Amino acid sequence: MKNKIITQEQAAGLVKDGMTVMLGGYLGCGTPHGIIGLLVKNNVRNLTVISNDATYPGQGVGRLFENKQVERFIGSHIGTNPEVGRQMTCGECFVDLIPQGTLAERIRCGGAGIAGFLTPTGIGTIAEVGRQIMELDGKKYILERPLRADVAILSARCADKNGNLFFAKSSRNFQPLMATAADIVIVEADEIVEPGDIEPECVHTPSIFVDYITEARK
Amino acid sequence: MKNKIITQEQAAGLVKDGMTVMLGGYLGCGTPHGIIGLLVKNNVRNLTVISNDATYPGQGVGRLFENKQVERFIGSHIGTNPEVGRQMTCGECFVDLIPQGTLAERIRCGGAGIAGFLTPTGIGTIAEVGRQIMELDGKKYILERPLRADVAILSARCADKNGNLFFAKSSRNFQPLMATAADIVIVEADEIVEPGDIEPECVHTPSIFVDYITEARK
Amino acid sequence: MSDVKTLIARRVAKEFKDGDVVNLGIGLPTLVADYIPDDIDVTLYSDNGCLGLGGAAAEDHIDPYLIDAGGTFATVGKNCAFFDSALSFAIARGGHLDVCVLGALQVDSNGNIANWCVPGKKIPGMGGAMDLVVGSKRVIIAMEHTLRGQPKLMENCTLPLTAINAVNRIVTQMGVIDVTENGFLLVEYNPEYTVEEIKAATAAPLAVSPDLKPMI
Amino acid sequence: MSDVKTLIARRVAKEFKDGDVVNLGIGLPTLVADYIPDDIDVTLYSDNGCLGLGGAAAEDHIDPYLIDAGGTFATVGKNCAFFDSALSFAIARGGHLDVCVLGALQVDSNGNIANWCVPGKKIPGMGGAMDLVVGSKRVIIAMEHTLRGQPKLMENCTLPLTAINAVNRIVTQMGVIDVTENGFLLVEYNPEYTVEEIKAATAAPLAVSPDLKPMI
Repeated sequence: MKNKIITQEQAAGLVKDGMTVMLGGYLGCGTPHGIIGLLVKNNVRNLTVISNDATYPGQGVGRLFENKQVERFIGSHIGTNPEVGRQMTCGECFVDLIPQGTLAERIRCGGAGIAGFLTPTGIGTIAEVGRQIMELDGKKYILERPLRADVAILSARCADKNGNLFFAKSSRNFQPLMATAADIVIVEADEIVEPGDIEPECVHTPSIFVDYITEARK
Repeated sequence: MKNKIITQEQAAGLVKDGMTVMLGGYLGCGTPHGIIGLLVKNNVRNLTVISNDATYPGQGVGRLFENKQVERFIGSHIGTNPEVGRQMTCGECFVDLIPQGTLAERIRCGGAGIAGFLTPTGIGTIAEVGRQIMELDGKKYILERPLRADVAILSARCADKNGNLFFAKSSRNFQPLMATAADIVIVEADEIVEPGDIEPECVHTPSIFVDYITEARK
Repeated sequence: MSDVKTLIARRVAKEFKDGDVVNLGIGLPTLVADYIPDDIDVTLYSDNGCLGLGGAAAEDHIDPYLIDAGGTFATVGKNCAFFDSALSFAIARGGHLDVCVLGALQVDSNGNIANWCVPGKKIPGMGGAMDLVVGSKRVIIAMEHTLRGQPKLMENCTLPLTAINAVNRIVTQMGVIDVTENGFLLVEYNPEYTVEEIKAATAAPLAVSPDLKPMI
Repeated sequence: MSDVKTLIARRVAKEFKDGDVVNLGIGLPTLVADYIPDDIDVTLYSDNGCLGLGGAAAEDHIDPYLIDAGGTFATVGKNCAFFDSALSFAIARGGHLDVCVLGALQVDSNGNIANWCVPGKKIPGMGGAMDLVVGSKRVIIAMEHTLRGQPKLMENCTLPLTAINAVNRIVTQMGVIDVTENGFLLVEYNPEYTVEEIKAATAAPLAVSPDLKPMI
């Protein structure tokens, strides 16, 4: 099997100016903190970031905002990071807020070859804006379209050398979905283990979705 | 916590004439053989059965056909059971053949509150018949609708007493999806274990989806 | 002030039945967990992908892999399962939550709710609220009756909506109000207030149930 | 006859690159697994929810929880993972399979394929074939060139289709035929046959590549 293990610097080097990047994590839990630190250092610009939230000032996804690297943010929540609200209000960063379940499902569809889905979520709200509405059996639904990225950067508790992933507790969140929906998938693993060490029934993301593995710094 | 453990006879007794029943399994692997045997014994009639395939003569889902209990079958494959082909040809049983991925996704949507999805699968084939076709960005897709059932009957390697489920190897198949998409969910478990015995990260179906648990006969 | 929150949280906790699967929103609704009766089992759902969390972690027992939906470090409960965000919102949107308890900025007599945004002031994002409110079998709003003297129960919400026709019941420190086809209906009142006072604090018609009872 | 199948399976196995994720259909395509070169790693996908199965189980080592997509009792391979049918078809439909090898009843010069049904005779159902053929990056048909003397490479399929514009390459005992924008193109031939014989066994125009080579 092709060696997928690279350094954190090599991993961060795969992200170029203007790319669309999915970042795993929910309020910093399951966020690839090491690679994000190097993206700040590399100072890649004009990123479109897809992630559930903007975490907290000085942490995780938030650091990319502070360094003004994010041109557009697609997520469900920015309330924990005032700097992002400021950039949105000033027009420095375009923020596309969408319901969390719709965000998850759009990413899933992006990886599953599904061109759209009909959700009742957001009917009668601004989530309708710019969307096609369909009526079926007398009920209204929003037609939502898939989301994909150039690169997804994830944080896993364990990766085996082939790239099978295991996410601990609530750090799983959007990560198995993002693993399916990007052209390049990079995993920052807290531990790299031997093939077979993760039970085949307990693999959360099969190795075929993972392109590169890098070990998290302790 | 409410006691969910019942006998196989009580479990089978929940299925009434005319019901729509989802049955777990793929070619007999992950099929609730014990409860199906009792459905044959109880001779419930006019069932709509949703299951991937019709397995083999004398086995699993196949037994319900041999006893002429199936009025309508919704699945992806009947080729392994000639009796089903015969009943379809004679008009004794209505068989709705749909692509396996579409079947899986329709059941998933039935459990996820999604009213429809757009798939490229089946465009230009008889899978289009009776479906709405939508064109997006110059490509055609079939709008598929969710599937739900009155009862889902599953077979799990382990259930804990609260109803958290673990499916061994390839016996998982459609079962976690069906667990979300039926009004009553019954599990035939090869082993009933204590709460906590299944690692919380390795639970394939959380307990909230499971209404009743019965132990498989050895 | 904290007495008001306790009163509301205590009353909401009485809404649950044995076996219910419940979402408690951030803020006041989180307090409800402390008042769930011991004789019933309620499974708490967290939209970040957990069922059955066991409450906040002690400071010296923090597990960096485990937070609740509000970002607080949490613990594994006695009936716990973890899953991804797709299944998490299949649970929320798909009707698998028996009760969803949320705070609100405004609720109106059509059951419309606004709880995620104050334009020009605070736009934190809707997070999971829109899915939760649309999908849960029962939506209960736990909030103070007014905000700085301004009514929060309206004829029509003026803030951006979270969902339409979604709210079943509102619990405030003044009473319990159901949202019916004919608008707000007061079903329980806090004896510290008169019905007239409750009506005065409500910016929409408030019918009074013939079975009106003191708040339990 | 089994020599013919071996010839086809051997040739198809040369299509794979190191790291490919591959689906092998029931029947002839399954034989391809035996000829994958030792110096490349190929991960086999099974639509019943497995990656990396290790081949058929010995009769005295049957695990009732483990079958392959064709129902044969199977074994756990060295890079194995199990998942549900929703993820299984996210893999198939979502473009995560590098190569899908299937048999066919008919293939036509538009890349249309018919492989699931003979009306009035045999209607087994499409199983996972429609998703696999639509979603895989490359679709290779492994089949005998004719069936009882009747051509299977057609100008237009006459049997119910599995998918339109889906097939990239066809491998038969007579040669290797690509489906191009201009129809069938013979790129390799089996030296046991003349190009004229191959054309005669094909019910559609068959262009010949300027780089035509003997079958490798």
